[in-house]
Amino acid sequence: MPAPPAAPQPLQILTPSGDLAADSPLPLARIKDLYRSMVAARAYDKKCSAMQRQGRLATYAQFEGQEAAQIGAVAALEPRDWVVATYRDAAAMWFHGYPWLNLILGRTGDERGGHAPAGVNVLPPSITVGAHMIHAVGLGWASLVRGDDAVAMTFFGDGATSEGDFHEAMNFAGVFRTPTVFVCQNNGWAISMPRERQTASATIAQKADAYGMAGVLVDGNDLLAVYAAAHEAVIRARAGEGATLIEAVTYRMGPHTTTDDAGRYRDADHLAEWAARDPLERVRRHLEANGEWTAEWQHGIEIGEAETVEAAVEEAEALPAFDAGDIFDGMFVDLPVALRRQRRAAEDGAG
Amino acid sequence: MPAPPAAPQPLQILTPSGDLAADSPLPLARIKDLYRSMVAARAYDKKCSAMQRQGRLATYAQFEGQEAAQIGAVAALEPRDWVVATYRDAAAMWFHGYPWLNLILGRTGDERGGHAPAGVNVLPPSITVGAHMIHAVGLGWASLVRGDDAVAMTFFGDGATSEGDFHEAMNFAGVFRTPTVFVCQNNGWAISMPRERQTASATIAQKADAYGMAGVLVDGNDLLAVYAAAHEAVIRARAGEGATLIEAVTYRMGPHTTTDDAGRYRDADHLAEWAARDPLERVRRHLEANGEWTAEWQHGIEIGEAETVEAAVEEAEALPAFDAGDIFDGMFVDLPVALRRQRRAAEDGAG
Amino acid sequence: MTERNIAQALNDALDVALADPSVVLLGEDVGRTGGVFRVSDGLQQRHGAARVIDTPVAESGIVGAAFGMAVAGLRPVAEIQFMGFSYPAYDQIVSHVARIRNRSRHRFTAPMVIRIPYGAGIGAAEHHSESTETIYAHTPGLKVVVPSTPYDAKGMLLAAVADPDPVIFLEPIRLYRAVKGEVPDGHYAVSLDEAELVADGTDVTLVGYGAMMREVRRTVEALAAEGVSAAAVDLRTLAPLDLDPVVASVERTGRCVVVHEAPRTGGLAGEIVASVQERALYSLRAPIERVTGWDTVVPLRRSEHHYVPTVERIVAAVHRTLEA
Amino acid sequence: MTERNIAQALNDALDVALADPSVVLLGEDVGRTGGVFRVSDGLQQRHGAARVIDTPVAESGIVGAAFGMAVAGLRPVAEIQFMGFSYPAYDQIVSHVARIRNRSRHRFTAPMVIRIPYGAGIGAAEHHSESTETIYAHTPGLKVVVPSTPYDAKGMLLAAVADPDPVIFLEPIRLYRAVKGEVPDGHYAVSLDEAELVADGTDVTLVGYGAMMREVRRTVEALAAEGVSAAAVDLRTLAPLDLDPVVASVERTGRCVVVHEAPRTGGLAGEIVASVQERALYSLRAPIERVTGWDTVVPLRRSEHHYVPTVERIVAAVHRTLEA
Ligand SMILES: Cc1ncc(C[n+]2csc(CCOP(=O)(O)OP(=O)(O)O)c2C)c(N)n1
Ligand SMILES: Cc1ncc(C[n+]2csc(CCOP(=O)(O)OP(=O)(O)O)c2C)c(N)n1
Ligand SMILES: [Mg+2]
Ligand SMILES: [Mg+2]
Repeated sequence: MPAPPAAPQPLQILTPSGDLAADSPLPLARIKDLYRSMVAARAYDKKCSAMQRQGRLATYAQFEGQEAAQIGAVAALEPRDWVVATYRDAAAMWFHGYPWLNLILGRTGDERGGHAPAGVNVLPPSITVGAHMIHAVGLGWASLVRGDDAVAMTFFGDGATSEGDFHEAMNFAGVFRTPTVFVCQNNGWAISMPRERQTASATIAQKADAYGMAGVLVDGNDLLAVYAAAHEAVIRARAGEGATLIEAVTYRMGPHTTTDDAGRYRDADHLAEWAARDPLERVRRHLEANGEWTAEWQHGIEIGEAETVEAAVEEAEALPAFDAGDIFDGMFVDLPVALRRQRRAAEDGAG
Repeated sequence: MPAPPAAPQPLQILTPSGDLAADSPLPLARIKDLYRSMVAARAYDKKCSAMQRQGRLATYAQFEGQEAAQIGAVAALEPRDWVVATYRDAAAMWFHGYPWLNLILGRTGDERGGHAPAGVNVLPPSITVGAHMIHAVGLGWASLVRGDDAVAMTFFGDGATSEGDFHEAMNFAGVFRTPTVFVCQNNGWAISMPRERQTASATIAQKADAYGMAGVLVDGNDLLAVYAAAHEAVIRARAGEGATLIEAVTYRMGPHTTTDDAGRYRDADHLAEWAARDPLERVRRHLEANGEWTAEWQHGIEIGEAETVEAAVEEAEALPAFDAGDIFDGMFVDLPVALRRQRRAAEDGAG
Repeated sequence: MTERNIAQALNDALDVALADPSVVLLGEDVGRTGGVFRVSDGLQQRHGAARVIDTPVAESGIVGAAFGMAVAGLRPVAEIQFMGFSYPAYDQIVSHVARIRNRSRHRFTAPMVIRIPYGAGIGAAEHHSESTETIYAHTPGLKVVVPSTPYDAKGMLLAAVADPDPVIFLEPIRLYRAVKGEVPDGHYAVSLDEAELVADGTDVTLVGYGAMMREVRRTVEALAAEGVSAAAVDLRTLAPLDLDPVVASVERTGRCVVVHEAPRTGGLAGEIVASVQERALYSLRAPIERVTGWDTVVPLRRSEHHYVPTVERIVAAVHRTLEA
Repeated sequence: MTERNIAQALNDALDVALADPSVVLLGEDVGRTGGVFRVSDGLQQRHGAARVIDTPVAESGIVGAAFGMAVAGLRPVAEIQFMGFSYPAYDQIVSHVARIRNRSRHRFTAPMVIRIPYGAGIGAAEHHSESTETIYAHTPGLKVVVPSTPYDAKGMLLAAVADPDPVIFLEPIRLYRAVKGEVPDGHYAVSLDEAELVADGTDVTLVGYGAMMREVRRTVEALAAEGVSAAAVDLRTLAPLDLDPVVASVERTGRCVVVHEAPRTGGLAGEIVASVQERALYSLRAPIERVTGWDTVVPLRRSEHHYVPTVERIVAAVHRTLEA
């Protein structure tokens, strides 16, 4: 099978060595803030991996390497906007206001993790691959119906672009010009399936063309490039100019999840290559070069963020588990008679 | 909403006035044969519309105007190839060997219509929109597994391109380079939905690009252009070079089906415009200009083909309807015990 | 009050519902041409193309987009053209629409209606005659309802739109224009969790819903003519099931026949029989009979009559219970 | 004979099946990495990437392509990673796979297997614990089977591959590695239309299938310890259902408890109860009891134990039938 045509170069603003290849879309202070958020996200990711090894969490899907793609994109949103993301997008969700507590609860296997605080417009993470993108289309569409200007941003992987629902979501967004920002994190893999075997198109970004939509290819490990692309997409969406597909080219540094053994299907070569493009390190270099970074500061934020995560873990683990009856209470606003009977039976250990 | 970018000009070989705009891909004798087939198909179409009005058929979906798109494409196939088509593609199916009898039986509401004769590689028409294209991918894929060279050609409408299954079929065909020819008859409408509201992409042909596949835009009312595009696609498929998407731009001259009232959603303006591009008339002119057409010959084939259709109608209507027990017999190769019990009850009018 | 058939009653219900600016209708051909059954006739003209929306041909997209709208606080009413075309949307319905309330423990909800014409009997093409309500009734988190009269059609549709949880609203194709009745103008609601005893009797209890209610009602008459006194219950809501009137009646009659046109195996009649025997076994004087579609594909036009339950088949089943 | 667990028995069955060049395996991650449960471990290496095929993430595409292959005369075995991910393929399965034989009156057929790991109990994420076999068992034209032992797993999978009609082959996730047994090497087949009486007894008849058979077998032991003699039937095939051994046993015991982890309403227990009372009403000394999952979403890891039927719940139900 011949190789697909060579893909065009993704948009890059911050080079791996921390230099600006183009004007920065953000002031240094904001970049520093976002850097701190990426450090926080990585602390969470590491904590969850460790907890999973200790049997305190169910399966966990690491996002190491994808912090810039997630936080850079969400940084372009306002609180009234929506985030609709997946199991691997904890950084995106958290940055838009979904507490670590909720994320951890979800990972311990507790439905209460799905209850975002009031005012936080983040849906619980999508576990099914593909189905959630159209939800973001509907959320954005509601803005059109009501005449407000909230935008919906949805995150998904390269694998998700193969599902029929991706197509229907993109097509609806194109036809109805909904204020939707599609962020595909092409991290090279869908479990054991490499990106080249997922679709024969040279890039995912070019798929936008099939829907009369703008498509942008960006270096997903470049916080500033991701932000710039997302910012433009959000502005267009808010202005009624419709949706955008952003392909953020990145890499899944870990296995698919903590139960996956990536050694079965990929060799470690790529890892070193991608480690050199680490999304945090290049921002760190940029900050350092601009006199905004010291080792003590780094040490301080790492400890501070780890403590915040730790506190959330403690709170999650202290929460008493559901009683039998509680599993019924999320089903309807009012339990119908038949379910009330079942609830009673469950409490009594009967039926 | 701004209009989508202007679509490129479709490939045309035979102009509406019957002149050649490029070399003909076919000898005159073959064109004459294909013309006769288009006349036959139109005779069938008219007969079915009449029968439906008389209450002798269930709903019927006319294909008037689309004869060239269907017969031109199938003309590029060999008998060992597959045709996987829809409710509106009787001309394509028949031309590949599916008898009028079967098509009429299907339309009277008789399952036996689905039983193509042995050796005829045509699936029963797809009634669901979208699901059947991936079947053609699987049929072609089987050739790859077995190392033979049968190709599968699938027909579908502009509306069908919105279904998720279109996307999955195109993507699989792209990734696995299956010998599949996708023929989209863009007839301007999906029931009441005009093509411009079905997708925001300028053409359907360009959607091929999203799958690393070749896409071709042709004048679907031009028998020779459709043939040429299909012929090339079949050659590529047989040579292991993968699938092609052909968009044949045509027009649905009738309502969606005999129960639809197109006057509710479109005005008649376009009809006159498209009548001037009639796919039969331009071939007729071409034949006449080349001394291959006379009014008597036309009269003769019209009568002959109408008689053939008539004979099939008579045979279909003479077939005794199913007994109660017969409705079970298509379900499994051997009826399981539970179904044998039900069959007996049905015969006895019990249960 | 206006005399309306079911299609007209539904059209009226949608028109009344659209007075609320958060209600939107979406689906294939629902707008410009008013839907294949004309149930939304005139509504796009009246309420605008932004709220009565013609969509591309993509059922999963329709349901998924409606879901997003509902989460955002709108009250979408999505139409699927025929039950057989709801299957491409199955994942959206069962994995997302039915679950968002539980997944978010009430933080997000999907107050939406999915209207689905269902059932056989009009000699339609394959996939146009499905009666697979079980697949939705078996899905925790969904309400599944089906009216059989114009009055219920309008009142239940308005209740469905107002319901804070998702409702699968089945419409009996065969009865759209076959049943007429007085329908109040303006707004009213019919409860979505109560079955209705539509005939009282002492010898046998008939249970049905939707399109089959016509056969059930006719069976009551046919039995009366031969001196058999039949009670009949219109379930109206299939999930959650209200079997109280059925059980109460069976305790009196000791005999029961459950009717649906869905395939036998795994159909809701099984559920009903199991629940009734749980609650009234000692009242039963004969096995509960089921009169249903067969475990076959719904036959096409020429053979459909071999499949759909008829008054004759129901009467025969009643006779079996009387003779047992 | 080799001692194997269920996952190993299935792996062996697929290896044996692949000796036939018309058999192909396809699905997400089935090849290179041997499937998320390693059921196809080593098979791509042994039989090549053209016949053990890693596909894009697209369930409808997997089933639809397998369907096309089957119509062309191959014998595809498609894998869906978890039952919750079979829903995007629902339309392909019910509208096409199940129907092509009838639609073409035997001219075209779909001799294919769809392997689907199912069931709760491993504390997985949402959608990974589904037990919605009803939606397939309710679909005319499908066979639906589920083994509970390594011996049956291999023999039934080989029978499914050889079957001229499509088979939904459910694999109990919880038992993949939990049950071991002697499994013959090479080819053998276990019938796809016979339930098996796995314990005989005189006081009560337990009916179960798949993962729940572990609880059922343990219940038989627990009851024996308290002097209650329980019979137990492993249905093995859910469509078509073979209830002969159940009816024969109930005629003796007069009591019956049906167990499944699927949600209660519309679950197959209803079907089984309805059929048993049709055939053995006068033998019943107590209402038939159902012990099932609840009408809720399967809870996540921390609360799953409140949902899945336990030996205690089954024993309690048996006591109710004994005291009735
Ligand atoms: C509908 C569905 N099919 C299959 C799965 C199993 N599955 C979970 S993640 C995954 C791969 C997704 O890859 P991608 O979209 O690239 O996201 P990534 O995991 O790389 O972030 C698969 C197949 C699923 N969760 N949902
Ligand atoms: C899955 C599905 N959804 C909806 C329908 C109802 N329907 C039948 S034809 C049609 C329009 C199809 O338009 P197009 O694909 O352009 O084909 P055309 O009818 O123009 O030939 C629709 C929506 C269907 N048959 N199947
Ligand atoms: Mg990925
Ligand atoms: Mg069309």
